[in-house]
Formats: sequence, C-alpha cells, structure tokens
Amino acid sequence: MEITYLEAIRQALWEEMDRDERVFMLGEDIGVYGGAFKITKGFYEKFGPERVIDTPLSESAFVGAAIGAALMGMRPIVEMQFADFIACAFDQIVNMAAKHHYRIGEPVPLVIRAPYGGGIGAGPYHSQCPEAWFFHVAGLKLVAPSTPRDAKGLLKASIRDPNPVIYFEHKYLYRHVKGEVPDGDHLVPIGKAEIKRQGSTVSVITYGAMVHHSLKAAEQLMPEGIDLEVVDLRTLQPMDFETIMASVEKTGRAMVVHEAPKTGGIGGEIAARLAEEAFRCLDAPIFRVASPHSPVPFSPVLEEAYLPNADKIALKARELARF
Amino acid sequence: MEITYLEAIRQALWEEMDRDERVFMLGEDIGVYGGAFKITKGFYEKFGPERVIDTPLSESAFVGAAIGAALMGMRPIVEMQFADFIACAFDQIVNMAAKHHYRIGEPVPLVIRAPYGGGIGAGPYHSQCPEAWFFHVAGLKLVAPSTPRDAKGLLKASIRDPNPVIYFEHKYLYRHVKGEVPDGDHLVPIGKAEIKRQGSTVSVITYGAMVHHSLKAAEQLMPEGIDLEVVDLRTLQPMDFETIMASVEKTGRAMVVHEAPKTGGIGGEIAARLAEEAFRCLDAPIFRVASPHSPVPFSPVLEEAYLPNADKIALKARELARF
Amino acid sequence: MPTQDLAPAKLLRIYYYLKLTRGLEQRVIALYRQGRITGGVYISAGEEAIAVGSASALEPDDVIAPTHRDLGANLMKGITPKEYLAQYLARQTGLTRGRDGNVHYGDIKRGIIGFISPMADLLPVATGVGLAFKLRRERRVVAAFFGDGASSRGDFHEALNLAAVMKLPVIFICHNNQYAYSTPLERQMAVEHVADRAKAYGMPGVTVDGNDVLAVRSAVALAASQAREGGGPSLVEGKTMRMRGHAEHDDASYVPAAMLDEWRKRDPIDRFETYLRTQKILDDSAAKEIGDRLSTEIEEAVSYAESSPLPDARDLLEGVYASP
Amino acid sequence: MPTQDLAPAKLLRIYYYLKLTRGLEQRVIALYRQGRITGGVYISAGEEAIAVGSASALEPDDVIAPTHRDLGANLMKGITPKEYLAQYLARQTGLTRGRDGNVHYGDIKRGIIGFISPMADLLPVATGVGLAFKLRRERRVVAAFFGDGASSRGDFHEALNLAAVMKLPVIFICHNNQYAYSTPLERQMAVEHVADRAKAYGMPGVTVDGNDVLAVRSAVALAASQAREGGGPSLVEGKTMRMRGHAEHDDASYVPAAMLDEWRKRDPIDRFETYLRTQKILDDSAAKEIGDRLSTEIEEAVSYAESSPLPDARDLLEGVYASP
Ligand SMILES: Cc1ncc(C[n+]2csc(CCOP(=O)(O)OP(=O)(O)O)c2C)c(N)n1
Ligand SMILES: Cc1ncc(C[n+]2csc(CCOP(=O)(O)OP(=O)(O)O)c2C)c(N)n1
Ligand SMILES: [Mg+2]
Ligand SMILES: [Mg+2]
Repeated sequence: MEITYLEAIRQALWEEMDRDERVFMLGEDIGVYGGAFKITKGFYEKFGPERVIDTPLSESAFVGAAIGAALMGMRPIVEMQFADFIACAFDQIVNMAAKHHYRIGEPVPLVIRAPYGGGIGAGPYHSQCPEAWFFHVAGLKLVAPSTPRDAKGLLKASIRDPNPVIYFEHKYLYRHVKGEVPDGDHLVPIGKAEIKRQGSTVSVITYGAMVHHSLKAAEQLMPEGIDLEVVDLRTLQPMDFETIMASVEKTGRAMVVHEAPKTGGIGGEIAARLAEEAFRCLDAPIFRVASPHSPVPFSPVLEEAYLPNADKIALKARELARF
Repeated sequence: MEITYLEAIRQALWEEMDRDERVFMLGEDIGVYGGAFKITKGFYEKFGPERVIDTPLSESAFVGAAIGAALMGMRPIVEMQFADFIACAFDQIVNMAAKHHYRIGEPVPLVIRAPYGGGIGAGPYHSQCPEAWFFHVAGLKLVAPSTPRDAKGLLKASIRDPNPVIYFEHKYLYRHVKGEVPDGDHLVPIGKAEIKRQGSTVSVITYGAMVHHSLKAAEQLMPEGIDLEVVDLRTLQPMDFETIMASVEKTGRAMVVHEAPKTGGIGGEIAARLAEEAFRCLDAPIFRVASPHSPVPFSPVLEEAYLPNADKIALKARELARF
Repeated sequence: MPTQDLAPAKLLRIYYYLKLTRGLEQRVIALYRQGRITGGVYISAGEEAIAVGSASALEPDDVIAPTHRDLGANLMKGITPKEYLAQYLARQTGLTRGRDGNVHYGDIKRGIIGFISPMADLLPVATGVGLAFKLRRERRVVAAFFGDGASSRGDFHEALNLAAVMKLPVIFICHNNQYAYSTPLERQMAVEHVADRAKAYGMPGVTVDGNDVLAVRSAVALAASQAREGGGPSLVEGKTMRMRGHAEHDDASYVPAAMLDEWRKRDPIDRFETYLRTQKILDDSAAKEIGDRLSTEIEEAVSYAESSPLPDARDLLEGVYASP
Repeated sequence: MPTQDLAPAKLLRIYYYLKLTRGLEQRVIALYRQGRITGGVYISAGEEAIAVGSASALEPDDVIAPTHRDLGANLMKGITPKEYLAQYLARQTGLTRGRDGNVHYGDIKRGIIGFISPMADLLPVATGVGLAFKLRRERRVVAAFFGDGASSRGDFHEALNLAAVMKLPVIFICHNNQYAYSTPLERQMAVEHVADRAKAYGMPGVTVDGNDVLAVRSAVALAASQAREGGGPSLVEGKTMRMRGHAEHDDASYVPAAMLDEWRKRDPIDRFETYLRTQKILDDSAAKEIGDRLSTEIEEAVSYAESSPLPDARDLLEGVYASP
C-alpha cells in the first residue's frame, strides 16, 4: 500500500515509541493538538502526556532537556515546529550536543525533527533549509529523506543511533509524495546514498524535495537522449562519497542540486571533493543548481523564481551534457 | 611604525568612535576592564559609560539591542568575548539582522566583532572558526583580515557599511603579527581580495591566520622552484571571485587553505566555483587544506595535529605543483 | 472603565481604530475563505483593546515592536488599510513588496519595527531602540509587545533584564490570551500572571483587564510617562482571550467552548461602545456614520489590493544588501 | 551555623572536602605560576562552601551539573585529585584525555554532567536529567549550578520555566559571587537577590549565606527533599565572593580591596573549622592529620599528573561520533 511521506514519519515514530520505552517526544503543540503538521496526531492518546510532552515555547530549553535526558539513557525526539526556529537552539546543538561525545566520551542519542523547505508559499521564516549550518559541525549526523520509504527507514535508524541526529523532513513532501514502504521493522542505514534513477550522461547529486524535481528533469531530458543518473544522498552527514564517486566515474559529468542557497550550501562540499578526488574522470565542469543568495521570498511569484525546479535542472543538465 | 594586529583594531575603533557620535560599543567586560583581550582598554575613560557599554551576560539580548539601535540610526559595534559564544546570538543574527533589509528595506548598520580561531591552546570553546555558519546566510557581510593594515582598514569600512558585518578577528594574530599601517583615515574596501604574494605555480586562496602559514610555506617551497601565489580573501562575503579567477587563470593550479574544518567550510564554495567557472584553465585537481571534522582539541599535542600549518600547506602544494 | 480625562474626539479615535481593526480582519477572514489570501491569516479578534489601548497612549514619535496580534497598533502608527491588504495579498504594493507575508511588516519611519516569526525576537531589538533614545537623550519610548507563549523564550528574559539594568524607556506589553497556539497557560508557566515575571527584573509589573481599552491605555500611559522620565522599563500584562484559532487554518477545538462563551461576553469593542453610548459620546447615527466610513475604506482597500500588481520576479535579488 | 543533626563523621567529611578543594586549587595556582599548567585556571577560593555544602546534601545517585567553580562538588561525586590534575595538565589520563581543558570535564557514571563554557547551557540539560528521573519514577534529583552572570542568559530562564511547569526534581544553585568576570552585580541585574528570579517561575527561591557550608547544605537538603517528593524545582542562592580573578590571568584590580578584606573575614573554611573546634569535633592533632593526608594526596596527584603521558596525536579523530 502506498503511504504519504507524512504517514511514513508518523509510522516510524509510532513503531519506535511502541518498541522502546525510552523513546519519548517533546516539542510545541505535539500533544493534544498533534503538532503543527499533525504528524503526532493520536500519539498523546496512545502514549500519554509523559511521553508526548507539550513544552513551553522555548527551543533552547527543550533541546537542552533532550540532551540531558539522552545522557541519562533516554531516547528523546524533539520536534521543531518549523526548522527555522532551530536557530533558537543553535548553541545547545553545536556547543553541547555535538561536542559531548568527543570531549567526554558519552553518547547523546537524540533526534531533532526539523520540518524544512519551501515551495509552500510560507516566506522567509517558514521555508528555510538550514542543513548547511550544521554540516560544518562535527559530531552531528544529518539525514534528509526524499521518499516515504527512506523517511520511515531513516527515522527509525536515527532514533536508534547513539548520536545527535537532525532529521530534515521536507514540508512540501509531507502530502505531495506517496510511495510503498516495506512491511515490518523497516530500517534504512544512515550514511548510505541511493541511486534513485540509473543513467549514463550526467550524475545529479541531490537530496530532499529536489530528488523529485531531478527525476522529473530526467523524464524531460530522455527524449533528447540525455540520460540523468539521480543520486539521492539521503544522509548528508556522514556523506556516502563512495556512491557519488562511483556514479561520477561512470558518467564523467556531475551536477549538484539542492534547494538551500548555493553559496555555502552542501553542494559546495560535494563539488569541491569531486574537483579534488574525481578530477581525472571529469569530462566537464561541475555545475550546481540551487537557490540564490537571498532569504526565501514569500510571494509565490518570487518563490517560483527563487526555487530550483525540474526546468531549471533540465536546463543546466542539458548544458552539461553538451559540454 | 609597525603596530600589532590588536593595536590596529584598537585604532580603528578609536578613530571611528571619535569621528562619529553614532558609533558605540557594547559587550561583556569591555568597559572598565577593557575587554577580555584588552582591545577596548582606555575607551571607557575616553568615551564614557554610555558609549562603551558593559552588558549583562546575554549575547542574544545585546546583539538584538544592537540591531534595534542600528535601526534607529546608531552604529553599534558588538564585541563577542569569544566568537564561540556567537552561537548564543545565532537566531538574532540570521533571522533578524540578516533578513531585515531584504524584507523591509531598512538598513541595519551593525558590526559584530568575533575573536576567533585556535592555535592558542584554548580548546573546543575558545578556538572555533564559525564563519561558515554565516556564509550561507544572505544579508550578512563577513570580513576576516590577516594583517594590521587590513584589520584597521576593514574594521573602519565595516563600521561605515550599512549592513550587518561580522568581523572575524583572529586571536592568534592579535599579538603575533605586526605591520605598517598607513597614516590617516585608512580604509580597505569590503569585498576586495589582495594578492599577498605574487607567484606562478599554485594559487593558494586563504584568509586569516592561514595567510601567514601560507606565506611561510611559500618561503619553504621557493628553493624547490615552487612559487606560490597567496591570495588573501580579506572579505569572505561578498567574495572577490574575480581576483581568485585571475590568479587561477594565471597559475592553472588552485588550493584553498583555511583553519575552519574542511567539511562544510568556505573552501568548498571556492573550490566548487572554480570547478565550475575555471574548469578550462585548471591543470590539476583543486586541493583544500583545512582542519579535520572534529571539535578543536585542547591539548597542544592534539591541536598541533589538528590545525593546518606551513608544513601541511607546503606538502599539499608540492603535490599539486607536481601533478 | 476607569474614568479618564479623555476628550470625546480621542475616545472616538480609539473607537474608530478598534472597529477598523475588527473590520479589516473580518474582511481578511472572508477573503481567506474565498481563497483570495496568500498564506495564513493571524487575527486579533477579542484582543484589539491591547493593541489600540497601548498605541493610543503613545506619542507620535514613539516606536512600537508589535506581535502578530497588533494590527490595531500598526494602524494607529499609520499603516493604511490598503497597505495591509496588499500585504495579505502579497502584492508589490504591500509593505514588504511580497518578500514577506501577512503580519510580517513594519516601517521604521512610522515607528514600527517589522515583526518577525521567532517569538520574542523583537524584545531585544526594542530594547536597543530604547537604548538609542537614551543615548541621544530623546524623550521617546518604545512599546514592545509579546504573547504569553513568547514570555517563555530566552530572548524575553535577556531583553527585560538588559532594559532593567540599563533603565531603558521600554514598555513590555503582554497579550496574555490564554493560549500559545494549542498550549494553554498552565503548560507555559507556573505563575498566575505574566506580570509576575517582572519581579525577576526589578521592574514594575501590572496586570490589567486587556479587554478594557481604557484600562490598557492608562496602564501603558503610566508606564510611558515613567519611562520618559528616566524611570526605566515596565511590564504591562493585558488579560484577554484569543477568540479564534492560532491562525485561520486552526479550528481551535482544544479550547473549551464555555471559555469562549465566557470571554465573548467581555468583548472589548462591545464594552467600549456601550461605554461611549452611556457617556453620550456615541449614538446610533454617529455609529452608523463611522461604520459606513469604515466599510468604504475597507472595500476601497480590498479593491486597491486586488488590483495591485504582483511583485516582479526580476526584482528577486534586489535589496539583499543595503547599498552605501 | 544552623544546628543540624549531623554526625561528626559527616561534618569531618565536609571539612575534608573543603580543605581538599582549597588545597588542590592552591596547588594548581602554584603550578600555573611555574608555567606547568596548560591553559587558564579557574579557582573557587572563598566559595567552596556552595559546592561542598550542596553536594553533601545529595544522595549518591543524584546528579550534578557543575559550573567552573564547583570543584568541591565534583570531588564529592568521585572525581579524584589525580584525574583533576591530569586534566589541568592536559594529559591522556585527564578526564577528557586532553580533548578539553581545565574545568571542562564530567562523568555521567559518577553523576556529573560535563561543564561547558557557554554560561547557563547546562541548566536546560540538567532539566532534562530531571525529566528522565521523573519519567522513570526515580527518586533522584539533579543539582544544577550557575553564576550570577549566567542568570542573565536566556537558557537560565527557559530552563527554570520548563522545570517549574513540569515540576521536575531540579535544584538550581547560584554562586552569587558578586562578579561575572569584571561585571559587578548591579550591571548584571536590577534585583537584589538572584533568588528573586524564582518568583518568575513559581518556584521557591531562598538566599543563604554561601560562606556557611551548613546553611548551604540545609537549604539544598530541603530543596532536594521537596524535589524528591514531587514538589518540583527550587532556586537556592548562596551569597559569596569570588576571592581571586575571574581566572588566574586576571588580577581583578576592578574589585575594591576593602570588599575583599571584608569577605576574607568570612572565609567559609575558617568559619567551619572554628565551628568544628568549638563543637569539639576537630582539634589540633586531627586537623594536622587531615592536613597531612591532604598534602600527601595532592602531591601524589601532582606526580601522577606530571608523569602521565600526553595524548597521542594519532587519536585526534577518535570518538567524534559514538559508535552503535
Ligand atoms: C521561536 C518560535 N518557536 C515557535 C514558533 C511557532 N509559533 C508561532 S506563534 C506560536 C505561539 C505563540 O504564542 P503567544 O506568544 O502566546 O502568542 P499568541 O499567538 O497567543 O498571540 C508558536 C509556537 C515561533 N513562531 N517562534
Ligand atoms: C554565553 C557566554 N558568554 C560569555 C562567556 C565568557 N565568560 C566566561 S565566564 C564569564 C563570567 C561568568 O560569570 P558568572 O556566571 O557570575 O560566574 P563566575 O565566573 O562569577 O563564577 C564570562 C562572561 C561565556 N563563557 N559564555
Ligand atoms: Mg498567547
Ligand atoms: Mg559570578
């Protein structure tokens, strides 16, 4: 049966809460209300107020509290109402959670769910893609699934991971994407990319909502004889560079696509590594398709111009294929 | 007369405070005490408690307050005691200061002085290089001088800039580097890199303390006939890509050196842009020399292994020259 | 209603802005239901007296740092219905030219700091506005609004503490509307009054009936005059009720119906209208005249907004940075 | 000193840890002056009673979240002088194996959350420890320490509010040592007592003489027993004085000499020693015996630390992530 991306997240949470008593959730309006996106609807009724905790409006405190509970052997899952507000808990994440294991040697098993991304007409404060802020911070794992299957499997893996994991769930995908999810205790390992489409002309390295736009671009380009390979990173940190390399070795052409602004985005790291490690097998420059260097504009007219999409990806891929 | 990097910063602050009544400073222990690094020593006596404000221990409040004062036409300069604590004001910087002009069209002329960097045996919380956190955020300017001359000229330019500027001043350079500074109202424009050493074999693109290590590496390599060109970015955002391109077009070989961890660092962006825009003139892979993906360790033994230095730069440059 | 020596014209001005606020928001709700609004809709119905009462106590060159429930204060500071609706329709003529939406707008020239989403972020910013006034020896004050939920954030604490230590001319004004999204007060704080929090800063904290526009006005006026005299900041809490969902997508089924019924009886506009009528400041014909004027203004604003151009995608990257 | 029913052995244990703290830190100062310490040195001289008095009121399986002036509490929770000195010398045998320095260490197995630099960051973390206790129905409490300066940070506010709303078993313990680096209290807050801040959260807030170890102990014991019974958090403020610079590089010339003289007369260890002697629990020979034992321990620790290996650079990247 096909389920939505949102339902996949819900199932992962439900199963893990059910499986392991140490797992509990905290965040704003996740209890009776079921969360701003209704992901935890029914959890309060099933698991009770002690394991589905409505917190005061204080991101730094509840992330900090999750760290403390994790240190005591619990498995907290924090919901940010929107990823944009993770900025309010930045210090706890980068200074406390990320560095603790290296310094003290104690694990901090913690998941922060960050509903991120644009394309929903929500403007500068409800659309940001903040993954690059954390990509530079050692000690954090970053996960960003694109399909219900990965969303479920990676969330379950994140909850079982002994490290702080930021789980970037794309708001646009919540209800826009459906797919099959294997029955049973379905896990997707952290740190493994997946080729979402085999191709021979250009490797498109991407993640999140842009996987779908890239796949659409690939369909557009097929009639032109341009055959994109779509590499879905799935995990951003640690990054599965082996899979990226194997794809680029095959195609000789690479482009990175992400929704976050290009400047300082994760695509820079990927392109830089390719420019160093895959220099000999590159037949063309490495392109990046990403948002420009500005806040996410509110107006749909502006946001449309701002966000990458299948057309923009196809345009660049065509250019690259012809190089 | 040669002055230290620290003295250059002090002079810039002094002259701007003297020149423009709207300029004032706020931060922890900057008044009577003169700041943790004694940069504002004597300012309290000269400019008084209203313009040299000792704040409570609350980074988010005093950055926010600086934003408010800036909106009212003042020219606040915030001192972070250590750049590491800028994490506590992250939300104000990225969500309020950075986006205001784009959204509302009002300038936010504000300087945040961030004493950053390692090499001083100060461990994970007093050594970080956080510039990449902000590099991804549109609306901020980022400046990171390497010499007394640039430190002074860029700080004065930052104070006069109508945008929020984070001024990364390297703690290791404070007293380790001396140099001439032009007399008078010396300004260095934001957004202009400078070739600190002309060379023909490899372009080393760098900033901050690593400029000095790169220059040292260049001296080491001269006898071997390897002639490094050292490009000092000076401003990280907006980046002077023209100067970088011109250098790489000349040498055909590029490496980026920074102290911040390699993964997700600014070097990724530079390498990525080169891999796209300079593909035709590159004779070799693009190398990056930077710190590894871990917190900054405290022990000098570990920190020595952690930080890039002249030897490590020379080693990679040699490899690149021979490619 | 506390008796105050307010000229009828002033009282009618307050009445006008209360009604304008309510009317504009009702119109926005209607447009929202028709799918003509871009994005979400944040309504201050039932708590207009806090915004209007507060703003009415300020001088023209004072500054406000509003929340998402302060339309009344924004209007009093000079935001026009046309601008407001063009903003909700994400037009080029909106206050942010489509760059931001709904209640995220401001204009420092008119003394309004643009609201941003992260709750309580404007409190430190307002503190800095007060600091500028103090440094320049200006007798101006800044009114910084926040919700009960926002009072849990670190920025609330840091801002109030900084303002108190530096004796800055800031009035911190709380819409205690019983809920933060779905979260009721008792899950937000373990004190009875938000004003209790003032005790942590050594500043006066008062709780007033937030649905009594003149009570709000006089509390804020007192705080403002203290602030203007160098007496430092105050906290004024208005007890009120959020009468609709957090935003219009939210049916607020978590709010007990009886609670809403109870508060509906205390509607701030009805109460003020009754007061004006008993004071013989308002009668049927005057009320009708104002009502007609408001309708015209509002409908003109709707037409203006709807006929305004959308932003031009070519301007997308304009203004990310200020130029010297 | 409040009379308490403490067996002489318990009192002598407190005395021992007070002296051990003082002795170790004096030794560290000497090593620092000789250039044998790596990095800065943070001393709790004059405020040892807060750390020791508090820790002495806890049960063995309670947890602490210390500040940089809580050596006494760390020692009582089981940190050994050897580990402490090896940490200051950045050795492989130090508590962080050279990854972090001086007072940045911890060990959750011994109930110590590792201190980090950003002031007040451990307060939310401690709140989470209390939450874990509550969820698991454990009768444990957590003591979270902070300075007067740290109380200005947002994390202080958010943590105390969260703990109060959730009624968590947390004791927030303030070293009010009059200064935050060079910043005196009156530039830090506009209230007289840090304990006044408890009023913003609806939790008990008490101020005690922080240089009276038994007063601290009994205030913390009371707060702990309330917390253990489900009564929720408390704030305990110990008034004390930072008798040295912020760190040893700081000559603290901004502190009035008279103030130090005044406080020197109230030295917590002298006072407690006098008390023990008047109570006939301590005499010259017992004091000498303890002193000798401490000297030996401390010198053994110095030798241990100095002969310990430095970290191995090959381990640099080990443990950035925990493995499953
Ligand atoms: C820092 C932050 N976290 C979460 C949110 C999401 N959010 C928007 S409004 C709101 C509730 C605000 O409650 P309150 O401050 O009482 O204002 P009210 O909406 O009741 O007027 C929440 C949780 C936010 N805007 N900012
Ligand atoms: C968030 C943050 N800002 C600044 C600093 C730098 N700093 C270290 S200790 C200190 C003063 C702390 O004062 P207090 O909390 O009173 O503790 P005390 O040192 O007096 O014991 C400051 C400003 C810091 N560690 N963390
Ligand atoms: Mg509310
Ligand atoms: Mg202190």
